[in-house]
Amino acid sequence: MGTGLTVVKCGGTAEVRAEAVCAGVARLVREKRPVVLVHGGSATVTELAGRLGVPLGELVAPDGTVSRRTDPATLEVVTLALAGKAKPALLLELARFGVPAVGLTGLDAGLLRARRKTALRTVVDGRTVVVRDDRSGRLTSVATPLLHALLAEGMVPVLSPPALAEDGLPVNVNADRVAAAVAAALDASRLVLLTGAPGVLADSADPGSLRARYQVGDGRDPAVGGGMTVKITAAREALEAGVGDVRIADGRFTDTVADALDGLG
Amino acid sequence: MGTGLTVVKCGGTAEVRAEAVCAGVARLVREKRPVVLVHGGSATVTELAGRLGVPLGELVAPDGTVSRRTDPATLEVVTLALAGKAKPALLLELARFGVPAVGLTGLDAGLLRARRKTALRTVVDGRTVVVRDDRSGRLTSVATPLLHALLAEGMVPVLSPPALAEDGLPVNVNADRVAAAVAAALDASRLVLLTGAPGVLADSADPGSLRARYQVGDGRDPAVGGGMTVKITAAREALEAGVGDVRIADGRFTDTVADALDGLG
Amino acid sequence: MPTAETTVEACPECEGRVGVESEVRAGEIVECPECAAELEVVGVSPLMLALAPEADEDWGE
Amino acid sequence: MPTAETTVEACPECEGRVGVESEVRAGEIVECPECAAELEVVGVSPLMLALAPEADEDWGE
Ligand SMILES: [Zn+2]
Ligand SMILES: [Zn+2]
Repeated sequence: MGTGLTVVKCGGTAEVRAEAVCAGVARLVREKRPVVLVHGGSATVTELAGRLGVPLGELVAPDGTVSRRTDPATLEVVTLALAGKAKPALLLELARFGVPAVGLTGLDAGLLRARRKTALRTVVDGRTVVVRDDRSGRLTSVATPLLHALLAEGMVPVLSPPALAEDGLPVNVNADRVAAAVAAALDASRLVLLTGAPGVLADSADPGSLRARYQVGDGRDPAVGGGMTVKITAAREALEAGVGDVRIADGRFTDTVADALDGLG
Repeated sequence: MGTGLTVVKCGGTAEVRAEAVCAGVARLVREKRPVVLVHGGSATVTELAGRLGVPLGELVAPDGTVSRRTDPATLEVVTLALAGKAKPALLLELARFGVPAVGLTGLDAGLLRARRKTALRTVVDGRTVVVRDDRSGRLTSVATPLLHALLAEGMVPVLSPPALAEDGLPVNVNADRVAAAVAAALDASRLVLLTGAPGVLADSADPGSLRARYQVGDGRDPAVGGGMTVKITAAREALEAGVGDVRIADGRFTDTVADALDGLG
Repeated sequence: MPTAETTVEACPECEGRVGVESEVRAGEIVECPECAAELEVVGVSPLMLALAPEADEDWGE
Repeated sequence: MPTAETTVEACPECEGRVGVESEVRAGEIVECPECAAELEVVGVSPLMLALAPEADEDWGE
């Protein structure tokens, strides 16, 4: 059965239509369906880093996986961008739709705990090097009391990284996997991962290669790349945790967002 | 009688010791006394404005009152600084003390509503000029359901500006008066306004002129100036609303903070 | 009589004559010499006057 | 045999000889040619090797 709860993740790319997402959330709220909204904000991070003169780097793992280099200066920008800009913008948009929304990060009431990645490997000039000061982490737990209390009031938690690491300082975590972990922890009925691309792509450079039904297997799918790999991983984690309905949907259009949020059985 | 609730405002000046404030809050929490923490962050605003190259201006009212010019660029910096930097720093410090704290602004669940000051007067080169695009406002209401829900869970709301204006956009509001209004709305037993100065001063340039007991009268006291004027106003508002115990205390020292938060009858 | 550097416009409150210096700026508050109404310069070229908005209390942060 | 540009240090796992180029940087991962252990260059002058930390999965944002 499940709780009737929907967890929605809207991406950090500029393309995802915040207005469509908020309209969809508002509709669920009007129907008295509980919702948690999880968000990233990579476009805001990039913009703010530029204005603050903080260079953004990447880590290229030996297997080719590219991730954001989160040195302490970047973590500060990430926190400013998510908590101080992307989240207030979403709260304003939700307020316009009459949704009582509450902005949260993993630092609130122990919500998101993570293990800091204390030794990352990156390839520089063909050499593999260990990076020890990165402030990115892997989610280890979701504390549910605050989320339950807000949902009981009919409010919509609006949640983003950072999370709290064992050393008492923040770490960035992947927002898709936050959404999956929250859906699992709250026994959600549905997880919707909105992207700036049309559904699950086999080739992210070719939107025509959309696969209508993606079978979540037990290994990484080499035909799925880029940010979509993370979404597939997050989707698998949620499915394995018992979330019955996991959707990866195009967040760029009002109707695809509405479809993805609609018709919960 | 009252609710046993303490509302603490810690100032935005760099001098107020966040660690002492959080230690005091933690003690109240251990004693199962409910607490709301309200904060500003003017030092953080100034620092971030400098890094972003946003010039900070002032408005000088015809009566000589000086206030921050909050043009739209400054409001963005204020929101970034409060929600994205000062608040996460307080949440981390409270987490170190084991306090389950939840960061909020007036944009969460309609918490703080304000009337935007649509026509401010400022004196420029001896001429009085109307400023119409300022995004500062005067608090008009505090919504209590979210605060009650968090307090019922034993959590500490950590609240700051901005507030939501009638036009659906944020406005900056004075954090001391937010604290007073929250204390009034929640029927608090005590309001503690912490400053970067020793108690209520008659002359802010002369800490020796401390008056141990300040009688709140019915007019503005010409002997009290600067940021202290606002604190006196806020204190008066809280007293008039029935908050029995209002203190303006030195936030720079662990013991004065502890004293101010201690011994609720 | 207004000097050469002064423009005259009718007071929107009493229709009295209000003289305004040529270097006046938009948004500036002037007082009507006849009815003492506070007037805002809402346009400078041509000069336009309107009743000034109520002074809004402000306390700073 | 190591060339002139190579420094040799004992492998902390098998005590075998590990040759490292002189332009090696701190943090770099090298492999022991004898036991295939992954070793981290924890110091360059003098050269110091330690067992490399486990590779930490990373998924980016
Ligand atoms: Zn007149
Ligand atoms: Zn070896």
